[in-house]
Amino acid sequence: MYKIAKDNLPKLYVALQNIGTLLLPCKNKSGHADFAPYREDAEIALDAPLTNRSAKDVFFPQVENLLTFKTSGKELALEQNVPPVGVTIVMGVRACDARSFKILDKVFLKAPVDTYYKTRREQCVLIGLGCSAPEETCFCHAFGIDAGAPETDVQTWLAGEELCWQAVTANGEELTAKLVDGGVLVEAAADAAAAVSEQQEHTQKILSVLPLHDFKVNDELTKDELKVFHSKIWEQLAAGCLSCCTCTYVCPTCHCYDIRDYQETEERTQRYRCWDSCMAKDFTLMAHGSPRKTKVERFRQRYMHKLVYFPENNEGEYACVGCGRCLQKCPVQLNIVKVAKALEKAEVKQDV
Amino acid sequence: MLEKKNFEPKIVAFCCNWCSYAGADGAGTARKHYPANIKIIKVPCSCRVNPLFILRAFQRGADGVIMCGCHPGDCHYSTGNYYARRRMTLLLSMLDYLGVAGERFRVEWVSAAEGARFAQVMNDFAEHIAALGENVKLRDLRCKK
Amino acid sequence: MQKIGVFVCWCGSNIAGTVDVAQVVEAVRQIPDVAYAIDYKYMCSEQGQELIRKAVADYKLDRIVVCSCSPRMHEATFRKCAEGVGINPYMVEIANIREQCSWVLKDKAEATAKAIKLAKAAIAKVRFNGALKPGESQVVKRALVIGGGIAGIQTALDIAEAGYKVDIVEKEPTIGGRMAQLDKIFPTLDCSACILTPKMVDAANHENITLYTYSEVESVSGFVGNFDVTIRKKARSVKADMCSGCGICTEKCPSRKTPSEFDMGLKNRGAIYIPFAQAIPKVPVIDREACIKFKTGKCGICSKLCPAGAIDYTQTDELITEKYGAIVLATGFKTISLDKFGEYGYGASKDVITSLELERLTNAAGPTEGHLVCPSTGKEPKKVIIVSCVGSRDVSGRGKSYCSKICCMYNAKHAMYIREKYPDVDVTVFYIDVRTPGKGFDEFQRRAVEEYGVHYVRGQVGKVVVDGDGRLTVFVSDLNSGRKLMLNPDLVVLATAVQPSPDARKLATMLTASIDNDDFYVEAHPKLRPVESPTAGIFLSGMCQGPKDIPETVSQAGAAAVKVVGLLAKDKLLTNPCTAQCDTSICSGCLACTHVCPYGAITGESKPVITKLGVRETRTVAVVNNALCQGCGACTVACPCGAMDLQGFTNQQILAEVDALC
Amino acid sequence: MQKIEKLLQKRAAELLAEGTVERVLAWHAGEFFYDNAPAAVSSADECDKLVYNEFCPANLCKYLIETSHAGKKTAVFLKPCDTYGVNQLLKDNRIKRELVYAIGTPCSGMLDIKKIKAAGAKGIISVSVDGDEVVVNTAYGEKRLAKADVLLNKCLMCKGAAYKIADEELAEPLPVPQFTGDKFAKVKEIEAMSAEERFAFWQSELSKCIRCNACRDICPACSCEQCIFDKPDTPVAGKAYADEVEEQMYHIIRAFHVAGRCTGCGECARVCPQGIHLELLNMKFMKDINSFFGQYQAGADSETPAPQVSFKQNDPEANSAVEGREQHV
Repeated sequence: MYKIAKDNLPKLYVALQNIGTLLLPCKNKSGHADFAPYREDAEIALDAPLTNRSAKDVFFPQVENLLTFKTSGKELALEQNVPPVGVTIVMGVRACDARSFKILDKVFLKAPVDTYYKTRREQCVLIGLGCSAPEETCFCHAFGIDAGAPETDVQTWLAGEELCWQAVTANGEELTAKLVDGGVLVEAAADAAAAVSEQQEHTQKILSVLPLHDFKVNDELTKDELKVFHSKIWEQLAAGCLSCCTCTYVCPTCHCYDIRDYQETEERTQRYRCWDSCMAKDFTLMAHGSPRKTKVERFRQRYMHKLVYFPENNEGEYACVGCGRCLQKCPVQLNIVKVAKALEKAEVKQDV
Repeated sequence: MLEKKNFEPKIVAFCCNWCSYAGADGAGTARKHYPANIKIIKVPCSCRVNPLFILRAFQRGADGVIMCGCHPGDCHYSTGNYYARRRMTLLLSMLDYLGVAGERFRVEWVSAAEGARFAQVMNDFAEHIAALGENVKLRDLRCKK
Repeated sequence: MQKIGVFVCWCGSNIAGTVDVAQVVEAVRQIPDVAYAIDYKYMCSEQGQELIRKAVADYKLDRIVVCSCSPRMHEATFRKCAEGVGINPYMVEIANIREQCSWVLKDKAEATAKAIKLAKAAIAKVRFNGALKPGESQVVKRALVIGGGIAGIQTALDIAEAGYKVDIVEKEPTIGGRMAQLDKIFPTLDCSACILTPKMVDAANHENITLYTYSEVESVSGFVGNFDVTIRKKARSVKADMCSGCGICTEKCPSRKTPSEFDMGLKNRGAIYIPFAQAIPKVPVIDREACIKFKTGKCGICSKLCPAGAIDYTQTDELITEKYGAIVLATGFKTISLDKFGEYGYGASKDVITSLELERLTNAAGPTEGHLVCPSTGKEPKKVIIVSCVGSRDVSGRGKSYCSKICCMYNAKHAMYIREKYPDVDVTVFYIDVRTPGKGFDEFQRRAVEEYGVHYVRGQVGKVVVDGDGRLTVFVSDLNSGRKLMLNPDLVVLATAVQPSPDARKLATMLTASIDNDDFYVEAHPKLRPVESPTAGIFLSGMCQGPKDIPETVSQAGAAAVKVVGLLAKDKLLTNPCTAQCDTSICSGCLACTHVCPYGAITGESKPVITKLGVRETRTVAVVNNALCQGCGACTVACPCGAMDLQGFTNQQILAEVDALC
Repeated sequence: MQKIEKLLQKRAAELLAEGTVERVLAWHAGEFFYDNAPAAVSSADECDKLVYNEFCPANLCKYLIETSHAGKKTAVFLKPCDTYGVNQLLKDNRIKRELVYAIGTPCSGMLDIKKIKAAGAKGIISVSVDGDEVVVNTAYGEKRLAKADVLLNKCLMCKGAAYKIADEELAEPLPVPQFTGDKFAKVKEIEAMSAEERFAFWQSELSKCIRCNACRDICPACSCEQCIFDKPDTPVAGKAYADEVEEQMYHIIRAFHVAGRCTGCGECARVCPQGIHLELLNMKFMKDINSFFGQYQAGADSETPAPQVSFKQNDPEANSAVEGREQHV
């Protein structure tokens, strides 16, 4: 295990910046932390409990040009846009978000492979940060995630006056080696490891007293898909939903997108993809109309996907990592926890 | 200053069919010169001009947008330009508030009889925009040629 | 794949002189969807149109762009041409490369570049053009004439003679207008009343004519062929149907303080009065401001005396609503106020009068039974000075910049009949120019000089001074001799400028008829459509369109009548198909559109709709009545969700133009 | 407020039981004590789960569009400021009066949990109000905060305790937060900036936008069946953040569409996941409308014609909307 004094962090940032593009949580004007490219004048917020949005944008940007159509007179030429080459380093990734990338991999790296995502993903080194102060909206434990040990190439912890550093993967080792050679990181004594495990225990303790400590998605739900699908409860649940896309856009695992054309100039048109949401009225709109005409259907689709369809196709893995962003951001306080609990009550315990 | 002189602003003019477009024809008939890069879009009435059109023009790289209609009270549809005036008052104020293009958008009333004035108005506006230079704030960089 | 044909016109050298048309053709040929492009000397000529027809046939064109003069000039021509070869006329777009390009630019390269841009914009728009079909609207076979002077009367008579119903609205208690005030009229010096009154009687008796005197137009809505007009019939306080016109009431009325409008204030009238003997209708009216009964509640003499018991103090204004197919404006003129012309001493001395006042003084039916006297003394004048161009051709801003046109002739007329009646009265006319074009006009003016010995002196009167005992001194410089003159006339006559009736502007707004800076109504075309307003269904007659004398007025009145008859003779009018349309699948039914529609063409109706998501439901949506919609587009912007769109100027079309031009 | 909560449950149950309404819109508890959510109940026995306290900020009026559409007579509990939204929806013809049963619900200001946390309260268990103070009961003991400091921003501009529409009032009105300042102060601040500063300010604000449309979807003035920005054939239809201009366009047009409709309820800013100061756009238009076209408060009633669909012949000229600019006439 290695370490670096908190005061020296800027040195670390610069060092990382020299290796690749460094992204880390920075505060924006309204005081929210979001992943942003490192800048000397940026207000870095490594210790911010949770960024506004997960770092999924790094691999799956909200807008991405896929193709360029070029016309000259009546001639038409096509050009594929390739994501920029070069290492990207994402620092300060929390355990929940780290897991979300694995879930996205299951979507984008399965055949047919999404080359845009793949290129970005493969060029990226993830530096995780163990949680020390989880919030009441956290429930990553419900999905077997260890808040104190993110599944990243490198794990770090802010313990005492230091940042402790532990390489996990080969990529991580490689990066670490460079930093050690550069004298940025120094060997940490055993007490550092002790401090880390102490922090990890403490984190678990807090999690165990937070409101959602005993929350779990009931596996029964995946047993009888149709029963859940036809549940009466959806009507009540959906009543409050505004059909906005907030939950989708802040969710680290949501990955729907739409493909559109944008004519930039007379001679140039971009075919781009942008995030989409199954909550949006015009999602998968076709000539005949929408396959899900009512709000209830669209609402159900999103949660069925996360809690039923996805686990069914992915060895029981839910498309949720318990980051709690939807609990924080939904304009009308709807969220996956509320839905999962209600479904369990209605369809498993049947006490409605 | 020099390059500003050479800079030729792109200007879109929305003209109502009954007064201002006729005014533009008048300017032509009287051979009153105004810059070539002022291009006119005919609308039936100034009240047909949607703020969207104006924003779109800026987005696509127009350096200035001017809307012309009948003088208040003379609207061919009797009330159209009154609504247009309210809309554009708000839009203009908002563009200014956002610090984007308040000074690049103007509303002028030009009657069918005011051919010479049409040219005058256009020349003034072109000069004004030329002095401001290129529209960078409200142009969509994707649309750069 | 669309097949657009682009036709670039040279307009002789008008376009080709400044725009490299060949280069324009080359450029547009490169544009996708352009299947054919060519240039020609005169696209609007028969050969040009033939060229278009042939191209459509040979290349199976479905859309046409013509790069030529303003669409206001030849859009209709090319639409007809397209229709001739089976293309919907609204699949044609015009790029105005003459008025907007070749005529305002000198540099050929610059002009060519702009022409290409304009062509591209038209092509971008035409891609989204759809086939449109004009609707039809009925024509109400009745005309309204506003103003009952000679212009209005003549127009009404001609329309009525053609067999159509026509109503005259006159704000004064009688028809007749200015002409009724005149004594003799040039160039024949026959008596005005003698030729006017018969026409007034004809109008009153004509089965097709209805007179609304002492009435004003309150409001106008609708459009060509279908105007809805509300007329306010002011309370006369006299029951017209019972009144015999005996006039006892007017003689016995104790209130005598009100100057007579008809006699230009040279005489007072009663509170109950008939403007003049030959008034039509010959029914008195009570001026409620002046009437003692109305002011104090006492009096009531007229009603006591009236043998017919026609007096009705309780009478109230009456609102009449009527539908008309056409409206003629014949609102006439008044003379300008001389407040700003203190130097002429008008108002300072009773003996400084306007020409119109002189008409009353010399008129046998006037306040002096036709004896020319100085109003101050009541004695015949020995020396009369006539001043021309008072407030006319005035660039000082006090008067009018235009020439009032009639003054030179009536000055000669006045001078002439003063000399005729009173050969020993010396008459001098001071003028800047004497303008007497017109049949027999110059001869007329020369007669004044040669036969009647009227002095004409070229010179502008500088000042008229009135001294203590009311003596007039006129300071004037003789521009020919350069001498400064100082004269002492007994009477000074000011040939005062004319201006449109003050009601003109109010009516223009009501009718959305254009008006110029001097408040004269604007004609649709100064040469080719002189009696039509740019607003369809509105026609112009007489002085309200510009200064003119009686013969001109009468001929224009006839012309206007012919235009009206031409319109009323149609059973149906084709309506402009560029109307608003509501996409009910997304209309939210907020009905903001209904508030901004000037024609009340939009209503909210509960209708079954299919939403974009494919849901069938019944909800309130906006519905446009295409017969009423005039296509201004106010609703399209009031509509936040873009459900309301304007055919021929759709959001897509305009945005396509924007993109193409930026 | 506990008293009011009981009344609310009681009235809701009665109205459903006696069949006056088919549905009741109110609030119910969330996962925590502070995340009460809008609730729609249709049977009397569900009403005991309804809650009402300082954490019920949501304006429920927009749900009336759905219920009105479905032809369901619906009772809705409305805080004074919420009633403006109902009037606006009535004016925009989006709901049917006869299908709405409006119940005025007293409010003394809603609390902002973010502000409470920001004030340093950790491990919060519950929060209660004690006069001008807020008592925060935390794992580490009790913490007292000035209520004014932890009110929702929208409550800092409270429009008062009066209901602009109500078929009945649930209880005596409560003392509302006294707002004395200039509600346009912030707008004026921005107006006072240089064009460059304004541009910089709005760039940093609007570039945060992720186009989740929450602002639009919660807004009682944004009630279109299909938003122009969801209309594929308009070139402005955009689903995602693409370019600053795209965002500016979205927010300008949205503000423009709600100008004269916006009641100033502040929900857009409250729900923005990115914390964009959207209210400053709408407030600007409110200020302009007042100063250019005369005082107007959207939602104060459901009759007065909106400023964008009416005019005065002597309205100011557009160019004069910007300081020191003249209309050449």
